[in-house]
Amino acid sequence: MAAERQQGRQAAAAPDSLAIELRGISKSFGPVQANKDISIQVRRGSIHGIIGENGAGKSTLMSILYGFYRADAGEIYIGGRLTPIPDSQSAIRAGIGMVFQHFKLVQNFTVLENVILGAEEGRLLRPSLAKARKALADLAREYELEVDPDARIEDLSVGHQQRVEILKALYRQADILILDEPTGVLTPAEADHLFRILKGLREQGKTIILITHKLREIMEITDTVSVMRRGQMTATVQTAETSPEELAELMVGRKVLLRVDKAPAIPGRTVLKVENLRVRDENGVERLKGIDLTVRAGEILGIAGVAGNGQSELLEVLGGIARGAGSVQLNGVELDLSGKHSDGQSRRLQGIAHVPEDRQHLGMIMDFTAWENVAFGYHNEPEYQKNALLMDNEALREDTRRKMERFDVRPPDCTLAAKNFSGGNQQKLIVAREIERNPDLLLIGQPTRGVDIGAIEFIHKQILALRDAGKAVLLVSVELDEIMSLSDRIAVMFDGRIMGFRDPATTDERDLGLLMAGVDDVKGAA
Amino acid sequence: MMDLTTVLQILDSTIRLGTPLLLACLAGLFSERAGIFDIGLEGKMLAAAFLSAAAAFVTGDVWLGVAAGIFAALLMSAIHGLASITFRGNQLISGVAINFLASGLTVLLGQYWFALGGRTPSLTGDARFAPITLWGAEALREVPVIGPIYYELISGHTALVYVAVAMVPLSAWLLYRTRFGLRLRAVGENPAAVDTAGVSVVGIRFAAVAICGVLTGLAGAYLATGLSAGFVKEMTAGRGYIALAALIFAKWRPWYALGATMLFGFLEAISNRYQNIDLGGIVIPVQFMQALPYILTVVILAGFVGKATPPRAGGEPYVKER
Amino acid sequence: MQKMPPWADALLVPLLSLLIAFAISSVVIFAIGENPVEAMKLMVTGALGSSYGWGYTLYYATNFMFTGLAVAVAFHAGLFNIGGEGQASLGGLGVALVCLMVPWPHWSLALIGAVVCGALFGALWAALPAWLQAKRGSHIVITTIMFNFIAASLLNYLLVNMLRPVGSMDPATARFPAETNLPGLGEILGAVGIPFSTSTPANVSLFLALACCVLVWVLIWRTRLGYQIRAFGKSEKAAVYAGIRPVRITMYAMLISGGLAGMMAVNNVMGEANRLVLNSVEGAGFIGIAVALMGRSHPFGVFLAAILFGFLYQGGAELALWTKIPRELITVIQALVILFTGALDNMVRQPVEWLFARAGRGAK
Amino acid sequence: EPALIYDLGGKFDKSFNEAAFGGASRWVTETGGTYKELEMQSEAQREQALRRLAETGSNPIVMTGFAFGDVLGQVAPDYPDTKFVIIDMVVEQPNVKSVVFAEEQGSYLVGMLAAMASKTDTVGFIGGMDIPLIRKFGCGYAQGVKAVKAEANVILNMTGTTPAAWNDPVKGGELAKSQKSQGADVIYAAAGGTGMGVLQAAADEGILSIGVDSNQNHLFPGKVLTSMVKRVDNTVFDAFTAGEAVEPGITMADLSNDGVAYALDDNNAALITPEMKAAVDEAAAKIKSGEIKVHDYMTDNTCPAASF
Ligand SMILES: Nc1ncnc2c1ncn2[C@@H]1O[C@H](COP(=O)(O)OP(=O)(O)OP(=O)(O)O)[C@@H](O)[C@H]1O
Ligand SMILES: Nc1ncnc2c1ncn2[C@@H]1O[C@H](COP(=O)(O)OP(=O)(O)OP(=O)(O)O)[C@@H](O)[C@H]1O
Ligand SMILES: [Mg+2]
Ligand SMILES: [Mg+2]
Repeated sequence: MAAERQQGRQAAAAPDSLAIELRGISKSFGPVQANKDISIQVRRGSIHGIIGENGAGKSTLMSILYGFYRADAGEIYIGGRLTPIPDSQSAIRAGIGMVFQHFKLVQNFTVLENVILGAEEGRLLRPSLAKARKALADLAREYELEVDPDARIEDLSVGHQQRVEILKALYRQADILILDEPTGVLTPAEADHLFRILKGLREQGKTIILITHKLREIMEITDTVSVMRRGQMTATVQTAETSPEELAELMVGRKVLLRVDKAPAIPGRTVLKVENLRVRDENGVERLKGIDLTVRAGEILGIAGVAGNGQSELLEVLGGIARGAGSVQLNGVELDLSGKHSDGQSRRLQGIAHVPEDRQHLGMIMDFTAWENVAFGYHNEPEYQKNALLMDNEALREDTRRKMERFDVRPPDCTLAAKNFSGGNQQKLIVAREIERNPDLLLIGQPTRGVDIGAIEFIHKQILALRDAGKAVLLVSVELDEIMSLSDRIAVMFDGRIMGFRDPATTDERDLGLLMAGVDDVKGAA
Repeated sequence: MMDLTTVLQILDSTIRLGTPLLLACLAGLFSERAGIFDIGLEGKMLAAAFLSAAAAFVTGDVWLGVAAGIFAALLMSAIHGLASITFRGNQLISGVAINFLASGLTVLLGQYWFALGGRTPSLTGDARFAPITLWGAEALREVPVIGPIYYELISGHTALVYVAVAMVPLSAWLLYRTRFGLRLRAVGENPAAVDTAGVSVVGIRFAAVAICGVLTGLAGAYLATGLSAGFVKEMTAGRGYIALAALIFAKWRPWYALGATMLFGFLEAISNRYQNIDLGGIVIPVQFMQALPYILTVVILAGFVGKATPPRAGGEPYVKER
Repeated sequence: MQKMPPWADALLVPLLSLLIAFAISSVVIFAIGENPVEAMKLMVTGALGSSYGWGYTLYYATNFMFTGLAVAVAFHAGLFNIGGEGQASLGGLGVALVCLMVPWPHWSLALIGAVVCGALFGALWAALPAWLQAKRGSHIVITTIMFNFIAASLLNYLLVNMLRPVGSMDPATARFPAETNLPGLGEILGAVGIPFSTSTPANVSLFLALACCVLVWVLIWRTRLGYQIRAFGKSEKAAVYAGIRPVRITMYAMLISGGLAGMMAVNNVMGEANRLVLNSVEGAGFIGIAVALMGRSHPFGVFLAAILFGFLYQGGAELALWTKIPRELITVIQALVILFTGALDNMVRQPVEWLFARAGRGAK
Repeated sequence: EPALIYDLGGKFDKSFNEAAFGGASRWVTETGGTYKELEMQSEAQREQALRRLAETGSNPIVMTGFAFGDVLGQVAPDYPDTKFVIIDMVVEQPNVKSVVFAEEQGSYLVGMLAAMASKTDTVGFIGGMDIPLIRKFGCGYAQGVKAVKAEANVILNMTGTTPAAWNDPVKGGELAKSQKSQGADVIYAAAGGTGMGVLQAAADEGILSIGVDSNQNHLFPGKVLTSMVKRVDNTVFDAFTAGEAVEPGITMADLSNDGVAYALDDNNAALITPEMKAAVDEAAAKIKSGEIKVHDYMTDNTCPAASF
């Protein structure tokens, strides 16, 4: 096995060349064991990748290293010396810096204030600010990390905010830099820029730990890569000696299915017709800048793109959660996008079902029971009413039992609170609720995020079955594999626009990747 | 319409009545800027007023009274901190509980110690604050206009009034010019940022709650030993809530707090002095004047005039692990 | 899987909190030189030892049921309504107006009129804070506090300047006509042959309050509106996804909450005082918070907690009468109950959860 | 066993309610008896308090303050065997004794003293709750002032319109300071517990004050000109002594039966010159004889000497 091979070699390396060594780290959050007896070694001056599915425990492990969480058990060695890290202060002192998945910046402070926070010189601010201003200028020159030191964080783009986080770490003279999914929010160009910076840092002798889901990035920039699955470290390998296929297998625990078996689509009449759809967020920033698309009966339109390019907003405005401008027709009937009928209720009545991207916060109420969640959004349906006033809870429970059985939701107890089901089973419950309604149009976002392989196959089959029953499906996913294998047509979104449509049979990942980066092969730059 | 003496009289009264509001408002400012909502200002003030009067009476020394008042308010702050920081409870509920606790305990203990139905005996001599005549006030008194203003309005208040006014620049300096202030403001906006920067969120929040205790302690002590001479049941009479209103009115800023509390002090001074105000035909009832601070605050809250944004992490306990 | 069985959450934890609150109260009683056991005995006999005591206990409990339900309904919608005090006083205004202005032929009709009018006034007083919360994001806790004070000033003005009968010195309305006097609990029970003191203020409103407990239960757990209120209270974002309109639910929940608080006036203004006096609510709006917290926002819990607080109130009055312990002891107990069942809930809960977790592991 | 209920100002208001407490205490020391007492915390408790005492067999039940009038009218018929005594209000029931005072007469006398003691010819009056009863005090006072100095200025203020006005010393102090700035150098406080703030502020500001109900001269010796004493203590003492045999009906306590008086003791002896005393005593004699008629505001809600 690759894992054993690697471990043998690493143990032989001289201990002084190790920047970090973790031994037997375990951590539980209540009933969830996020890390189980994890050991890992990171060489000084290397870029070390960590990959793993959602919820595998990557962030937890790194947060323990940074002193944000305390491990239940285990030891941390920095530079070969046993270093207890009970809090972030100790981590900083040990030369560790971390850029979190969700940035830890004070929104209405300036860049400078954010940088000095916790690393001030003396009790007064003035000297600290002056010193930091100079230091930032130096760092900017050295690493191409320009930001306006007096800008407020809330006025900066995500990419710039990330620079501030890196600057924070460098200002504290971090030798070891941890980045948790830094590219999830970046455009490919920004990501390339980041990688240049990281390589520069490596040349300076700094050690970098990079968490990511993207195998391409791992292959491109890391020296070593560790794979986590379900709270455990499954392997550590040299990047040069592995392949994406091997990594995928290590991540998921078995061979990954590459394609879904599906019959060719038989598209019928146009179900959804979107013209010049525009959406602004609450800050007035335009998130959708004129979307045109159609989805026909019996077809799956897949929307690909880097997260944050407007896919969420598209689903939300079609699902009635957000308001927008432009024209959307369902079966030839104009939808109300900003008036009295632009809500989830009206959409459901019109025949749109919606599996949201964020199932825990949008799709269900964690404290509600399974049967209450099956009514969620459909609580006004006549079949769930006993009379004009009361709901028919018994009918609802019966219906839920049926759905749970059909979708193999485990445990099949409809009185259990949603939070007591695992992520995959929660998702099955939601998919059951929405698909069983037999909608004309299914909106489905990240259908298999954090869901195990078995459930992925099942959910994919259900989506295809709906398509084959002559319904229209709009699928949003950041997983290109999923998009490629399910869609009958692919639209790529970038910066609130659709860069182009592709036929999955004739396109490839490189082509889609360019579109996702905002580069159009045919027309040139967007 | 009004002559200078009347105006000065009302402004003088404004300063006296605005002072407890100012102290309490700054107290709330420190707490809420650190992300701890505090609707228990009223209770802390009340507890402080009681214990300061009791201690001042027993020892005969007003400064010992002030110390005791601060101690009482700190005790209440400790409960609030324990509930809302350590045990991550609901800060609003904790505040409500503190208000009731103070309201009940002051009378219970007061009755037990002094058997005067919850009030303390009247304070005399050194057991209460005497007005301070500022340097040169007597000499300047006869100078027209500035003389009376200096003598009546600026000079002749008790020590805590000057302490309260001095607290405004001090608070502004502390919040905006020091390391502690930076961290405190950050903790109210995004505690995770402070935590990951290697600073203890719990430590900063407790410090803020303690400052809040000291300031409400001063406010309560001023009520019992400066503004009046002894403790009377429920003597705060809603001032804690007015201070809270002033805090919103001031948008959580120290200098604005001075303005807001003095405005509300002015309204109280007016309604003390005039039962009804006749504005050329329209009679404004005193009850309207009394409700005006609350009405103004609702208007501000509604965001029709100068929207007030509270600290972002305010009211939320800082929870790392579920 | 579960951290703790539901019964522990619903019963054990509040009971423990209550126990701690009482233990500390006993220390306080002891500290002020009285005997806690004697005090407790006195409270029990005074509040529960006679039908007279029960009458007052139930009278107070009726008030607290209304305000407790009011707070509970708002809680379910994720809203903290501190405005029960103001809403109940406005309810009093509504009841007073309807009793004084309409020549009612019989108490039963007057009762209906008073219920409608009291609830309407209470709901109206909750409507503006609700609207500001829903539409403008103004924090409802602060606005309802402000509205309590505004209500006090408003009532003050009306009672002093408009409603006070000519020649009267106290700021109170005239007595309501005799036709509006509600039958007391003594009369009602007497009619069915149960002897009960007729000189207590407990009256037919008690049954109204009980009916409200049942109705609120049905509303919250059996109706679509209740479903939507609960969903909205758990997660506003998810509610929007489900097509539940935040503005509408906020308004409905607060109108119902304010209406319940306003209905309290049927008991104290119409049933007891027969006129509207200043500060007729006497803090019942705030006790509603303690009652709702204690009762875990469940109508049955609210019912039990209201009886408990009714007992505390009547017992406390007796204590003040027969001993040197001031009535404010009740305020202290109330504060401690709010503190331990509300703000310090985790302090009680965590050890219990830990014990259950250990027991669970031991069983395996 | 007799019982006593104090009004919202509280037992220790150093004024009206405390006078009643004084009477009860005197009765206890003289007879060795026991009595029950209750303090009102809010308007709404009055009825329960009355009923509870009646239920437990207290007799007679004495209550201080007009605010009990309405409730007593309801409760008294339910307990025909219990005797009730109400001070400051008339309740016409067969088992109720109502005691009212001629406050205008006492106020007239202290008004004369105030006018004589004033150097600025401006004197003040601070009332508690703005009700006819308190205006009666103010009106008598103003008449007394004008009787000595017809051109003197009388500043009249009321503390509030609700019972809270009986217990707001801070506001009392503020009003006193305001009256001082308007030139007043003697201020008469008829405001229950609020009066404490007035007396305190007057002492602080170096002007004179006049107490009310109880003899308040000792509170700030040498700073309180005199007190308008209402012998509430006697009323309570008499009622307690009579016990269940209290005579129902209306009793008027005035100068002639020493129901009201101005206070003279060691604490204010230096402030009252012999001439002042002579003038006042003469006026008192004339009032008793009917030669001087002090107008009672409550008879027609008007005042010849002041406008409210
Ligand atoms: N603060 C927390 N409290 C409770 N449970 C948590 C907490 N943080 C993480 N978890 C749980 O721990 C497990 C591991 O989470 P973690 O964030 O480390 O995963 P991850 O590998 O970083 O996933 P992702 O790729 O989605 O970022 C998950 O089941 C998660 O729900
Ligand atoms: N907040 C919680 N409260 C109670 N139980 C929980 C909670 N979160 C998770 N669990 C329990 O822990 C178990 C593991 O949950 P988790 O989400 O990590 O599952 P999983 O292994 O990721 O499964 P899946 O692949 O289906 O997502 C679940 O069976 C669930 O019952
Ligand atoms: Mg993560
Ligand atoms: Mg999972």
